[in-house]
Amino acid sequence: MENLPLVPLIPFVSAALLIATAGRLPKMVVGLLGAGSIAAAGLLVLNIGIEFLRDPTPMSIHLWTWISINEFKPAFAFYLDGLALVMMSVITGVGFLIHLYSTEFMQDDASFSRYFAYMNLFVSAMLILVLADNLLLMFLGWEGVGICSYLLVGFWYQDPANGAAARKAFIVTRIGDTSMALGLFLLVAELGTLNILEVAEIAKERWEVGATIPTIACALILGGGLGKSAQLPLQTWLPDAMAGPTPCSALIHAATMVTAGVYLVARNHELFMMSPLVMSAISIIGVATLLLAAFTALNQHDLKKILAYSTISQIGYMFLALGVGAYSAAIFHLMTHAFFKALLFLGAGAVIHCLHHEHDIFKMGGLRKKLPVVFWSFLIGSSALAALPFTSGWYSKDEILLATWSVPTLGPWLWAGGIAGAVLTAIYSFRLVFVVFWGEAKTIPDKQPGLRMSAPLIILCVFSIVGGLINMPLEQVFPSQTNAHAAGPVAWITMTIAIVGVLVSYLLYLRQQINVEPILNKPALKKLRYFWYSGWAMDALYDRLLVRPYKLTASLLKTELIDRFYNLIVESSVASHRALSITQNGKLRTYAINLVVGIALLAAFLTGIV
Amino acid sequence: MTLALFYIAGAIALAATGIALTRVNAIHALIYLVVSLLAVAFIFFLLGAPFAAVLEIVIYAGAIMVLFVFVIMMLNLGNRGTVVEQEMMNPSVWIIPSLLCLILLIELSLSIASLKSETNPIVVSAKEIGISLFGPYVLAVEIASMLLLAGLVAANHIGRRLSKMDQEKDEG
Amino acid sequence: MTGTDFLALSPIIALAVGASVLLLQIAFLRNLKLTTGITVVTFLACLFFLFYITKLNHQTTPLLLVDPLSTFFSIVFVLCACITTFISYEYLKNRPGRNDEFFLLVVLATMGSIVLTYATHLASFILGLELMGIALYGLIAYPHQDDMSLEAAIKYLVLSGASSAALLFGFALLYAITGSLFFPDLLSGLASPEVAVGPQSPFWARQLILLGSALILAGISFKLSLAPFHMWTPDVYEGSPAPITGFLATISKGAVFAATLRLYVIGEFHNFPTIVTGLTILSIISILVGNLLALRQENIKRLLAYSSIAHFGYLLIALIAAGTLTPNGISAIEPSAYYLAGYIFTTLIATGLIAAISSSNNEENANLSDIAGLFWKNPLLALCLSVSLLSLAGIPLTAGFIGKLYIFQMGVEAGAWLLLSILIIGSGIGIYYYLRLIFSMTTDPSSSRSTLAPALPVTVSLITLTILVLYLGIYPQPLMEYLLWNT
Amino acid sequence: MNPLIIPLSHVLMLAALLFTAGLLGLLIRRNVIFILMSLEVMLNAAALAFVGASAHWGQTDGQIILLLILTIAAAEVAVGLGLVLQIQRRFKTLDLDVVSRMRG
Repeated sequence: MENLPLVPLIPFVSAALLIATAGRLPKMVVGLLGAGSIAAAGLLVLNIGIEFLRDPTPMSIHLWTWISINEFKPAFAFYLDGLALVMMSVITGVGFLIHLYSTEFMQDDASFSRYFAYMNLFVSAMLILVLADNLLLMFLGWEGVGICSYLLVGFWYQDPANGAAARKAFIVTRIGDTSMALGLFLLVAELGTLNILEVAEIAKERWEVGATIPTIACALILGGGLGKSAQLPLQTWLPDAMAGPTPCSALIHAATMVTAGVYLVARNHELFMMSPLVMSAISIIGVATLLLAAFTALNQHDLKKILAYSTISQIGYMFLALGVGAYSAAIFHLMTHAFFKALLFLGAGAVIHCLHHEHDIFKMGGLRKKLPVVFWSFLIGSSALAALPFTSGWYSKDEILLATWSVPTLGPWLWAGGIAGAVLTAIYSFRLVFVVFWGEAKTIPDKQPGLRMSAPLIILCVFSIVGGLINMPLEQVFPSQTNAHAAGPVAWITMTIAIVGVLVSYLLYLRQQINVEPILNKPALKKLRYFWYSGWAMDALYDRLLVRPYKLTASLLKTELIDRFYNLIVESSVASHRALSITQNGKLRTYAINLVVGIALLAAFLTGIV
Repeated sequence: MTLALFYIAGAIALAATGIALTRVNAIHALIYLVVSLLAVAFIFFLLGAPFAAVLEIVIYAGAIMVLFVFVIMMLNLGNRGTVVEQEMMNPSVWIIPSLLCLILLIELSLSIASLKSETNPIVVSAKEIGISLFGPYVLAVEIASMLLLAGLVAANHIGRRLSKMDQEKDEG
Repeated sequence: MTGTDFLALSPIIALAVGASVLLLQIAFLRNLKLTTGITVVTFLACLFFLFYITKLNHQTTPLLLVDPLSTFFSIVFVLCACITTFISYEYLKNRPGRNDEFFLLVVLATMGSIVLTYATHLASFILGLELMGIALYGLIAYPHQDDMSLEAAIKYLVLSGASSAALLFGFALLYAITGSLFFPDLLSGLASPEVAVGPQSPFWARQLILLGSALILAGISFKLSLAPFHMWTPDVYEGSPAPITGFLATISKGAVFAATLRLYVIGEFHNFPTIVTGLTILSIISILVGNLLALRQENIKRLLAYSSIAHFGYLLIALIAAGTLTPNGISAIEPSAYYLAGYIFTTLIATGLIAAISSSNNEENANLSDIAGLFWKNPLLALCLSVSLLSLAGIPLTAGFIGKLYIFQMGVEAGAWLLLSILIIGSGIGIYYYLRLIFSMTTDPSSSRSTLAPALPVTVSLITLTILVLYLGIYPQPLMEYLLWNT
Repeated sequence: MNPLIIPLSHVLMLAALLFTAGLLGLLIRRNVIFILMSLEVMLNAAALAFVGASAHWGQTDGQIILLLILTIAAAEVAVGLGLVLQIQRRFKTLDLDVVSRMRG
């Protein structure tokens, strides 16, 4: 247990080494260092996990106090409990598989070493995020993963579009981060601490449930979670973030970083329970996001974008679960989602890798025979995503939906939304499988994935199927749920609804029994589809609502008073710099005169003659 | 009597310093400076500090001033610098510094003039100084030796000619 | 002299012995490598003794007080002197002419800094100051084939001499009133009881004490290059050989500050409100002037000179706030010691790197264009310089941040809002020019011709310093506790 | 000798006068040698103040400081004159305004 701090340290040291050597190491060594450090961290986690399961008492390791100002003493301290252990295992486990996969996927890239430096740094920051025992250290990890995400989305920075995508991701999440920082300030001001346990304790003592201040604090902190996890209204950055290398999308934008918002709420659930209003908001946001993203995914034809929207949608389920108080269900879905979504992304990466970087699914097809390993991974991944019975996704989604039903008043409505989402999920995920792997071949693969790419796929396949059977040690972390199982029909609908979706998808895309083309091509529907395709025109909306007014005000203010004020600061600084520089004329006598003036003034002032 | 002597010596010291610092010829200035230092040494004597007076004469007037003389002789300046020096004796150069120094002097004297205390001087003999120099101040003596070493090394290095080429440039 | 006395003096004796050995070695056998070796051994021996006496608290004659705080400062200075030696070797080895005396002067200047740090008496204070000063005149003018170094040396000598004279005159006035040169008795333990210092003391006595203090403050402000006594700084820094720029900016200033801190606290100068107000004015002017002058400076040495003016302005805030916080002003020690140590390590990285650049370019100065593309040519050293600049700018996770935070906190507690707002404005301007340096390191490397590959000891020292700066920024607790414990 | 009655304030006054005279010399002269002489005058003024105060208290300390000031002055002048030699060699002038080139 004492070696817990080593877990984030090992990837960090590896990243530091890779940065310091700046690409001078041979690729072999880089690969060994990059993937090996994660493997080492993973083994450590395994070791710690076994110990923890034997004696599951939460423990915190206080390394040192960073600064101490009166009451405020943020520490470098890690906190290990069941939740942290689950998150660590996902990060290092899935992370290792993705790193291993990357060693083959990225092997022809000139910036091989830079890639692994960023990835290792990311893993380190993510581990700090989940291990932090106070919100300030967590914020450090939070910002760390944000930076790494920015760097990796813009990894191929030679293309300006990728740079733009990276900036978009950074700026949109930054809006959330600012809100979160404000929330933290509020907590410090009100409670005087950022230690997670203390915050929960003091908040319970000092505040009443539903009071204004906890509501504001929770809403502000939630803002950070919404930005990081790409939920309404800050979801627009994630599809663009697909500009990065596919394995990094798998790790950062599917399995780990985007679920940080879920972790944030789950970790602070005691604080969030102080504000029922925010909790309801979380569940409504979750449902809205999952429906919106599912509709959009249905209309996309870029392989990675479909997966991106489906990620947004699945995180919507997790938020729904958080909102209804089913924390362990949310974390359960987080874990299974990490398995099958990483699998899908890696599979997609393999397809793209073998098809000359083709992204459009309608230019693929018939790959079932050509890329068997990839086909099976996609099939299994999609089944889990669609939550077909007995796959891992089925267990977790089932738990979420059943918990939703049992919530008073709002429950059934949310449940209905979730069910609708489930149908859509099944449709779009199997649309993907049918279009890409059946039908006639439109592009011929020029290579096959090698061992280092296949092995992670196979392992993730196994987890995607049996991952639902994993028993997470979360009993001590979250309040026990009243497992009020819903009545018969509800349970049956919940469990089997996905099959309906698959059938629809089968009829629509494989059999093409129902010819929907004429209906779809009606102008009104076409517009609707385009509307959905554009992600409910959110980008356009934000452009109209925020960006353009901002630019307008900016251009108006360019010559106006406020700007003049700021220019004045700059100009006066530069002018005083110039004026002062003139005094430095290099003449000894000027300097000596200045010295005497100084002495005279000082003497006059001190003796009170002036 | 002593008071009168003090004023006379003080006046001589001031006047000699004033003349020294306004000379154009460096050697003349040095002579006046030596006079000033001798006057100060006399004041030390009047203040009951004969040892200090002797040191002032031996080291200041004797050694340091002679050092100046050596350098001036080595440089063999002649009248080359004189023209520049005369140019800067015009009021535009000295008026602002003089005003500044006057202000500072007024400030100093305002405070010093308010000092009310009778001096009751006791003659401090060389023996007493020796005792305290090698008593509580023994470390000062040691550190001073290091200071002189630093001065020696620095002056030796800085004053050295660099190379033959340099020498030729000098002579040419 | 007792055994404890000798133990307390052992670091200074080590340096004196080292200097003597160097003198003999230079007289009989000139060999730069050997000289460097002896110098390093001398510093290591000195460090050894310093570490040995970290807990010692001993007054050795009225002149020197060896206490843990001063020993801490001395360790910082000697460490920096040792690193300066490595950098200097790199700088000197390809230079024509006799280079051995350089190290002798470095040893003597370091000795001056330690004497100054331990000083509790005017005699040791002025001797330490001047020992350091005179060795530095020699070092600044060392490459005297270079016009700029001669110019720098003569400017420094004349102005520094004038300020020393003012300082001495000020002390003479205090002595005339109180009859003591021993710092603890300087103001409080008066020889004649009727001149007790404080509100009840006669007007004329206070008047003269304040006048003396003004002159002393002026002299010290000159050595610390506080505005308006700052004007020599850029010229002298620019004209000095790069390793000596580092010495001037770190050890020399640090030692003067350490001595001032002691004089201020032991002498209880903070009991005079006007002195505190005077310090406030100096601090405000220094922060503004230093930062504004650095704003668009192209020459890195000059830029560091200006930034050091501002940094000592920040440091003064600790002294100013201390008086209002604790009756004996002792609370100034911990923050200012922390800030000073951070500043010294940080600045030494920057100046060391400039020395490495100018050694490889074979010219004295490093402009912004000389570090262009450093990130591509030598990423490791570029990283070191970036950390150093970020620390100077006060970005979190560096020593500079913690130091500034510490001082800020003191200011808040003392309610010095004006000073704090100036500190914020200054830091804001500071970020501009520090980041400007970092940006210029990332620009296209083709525009600069220099290659940079300093010798191993230099690289290792710079990296060690960088790690130290980061360590102090991430894990400040041990040093804070050490300082707290020993004050 | 009869008791020497010289008021301390008069000694200090003389020292202040000499100090300002030296300072004035420093400000108006351009020749390095004269500037060094002015420095000597200033240091000497400080020494005078110390000796005066030392006499006032009947202590040895002030005179010892005089001794130290002499040492410092000697070392400073030695280095300063070394610089003078070198400046004359390189610039062919002792005019400090000509020597000054750094600025900004």
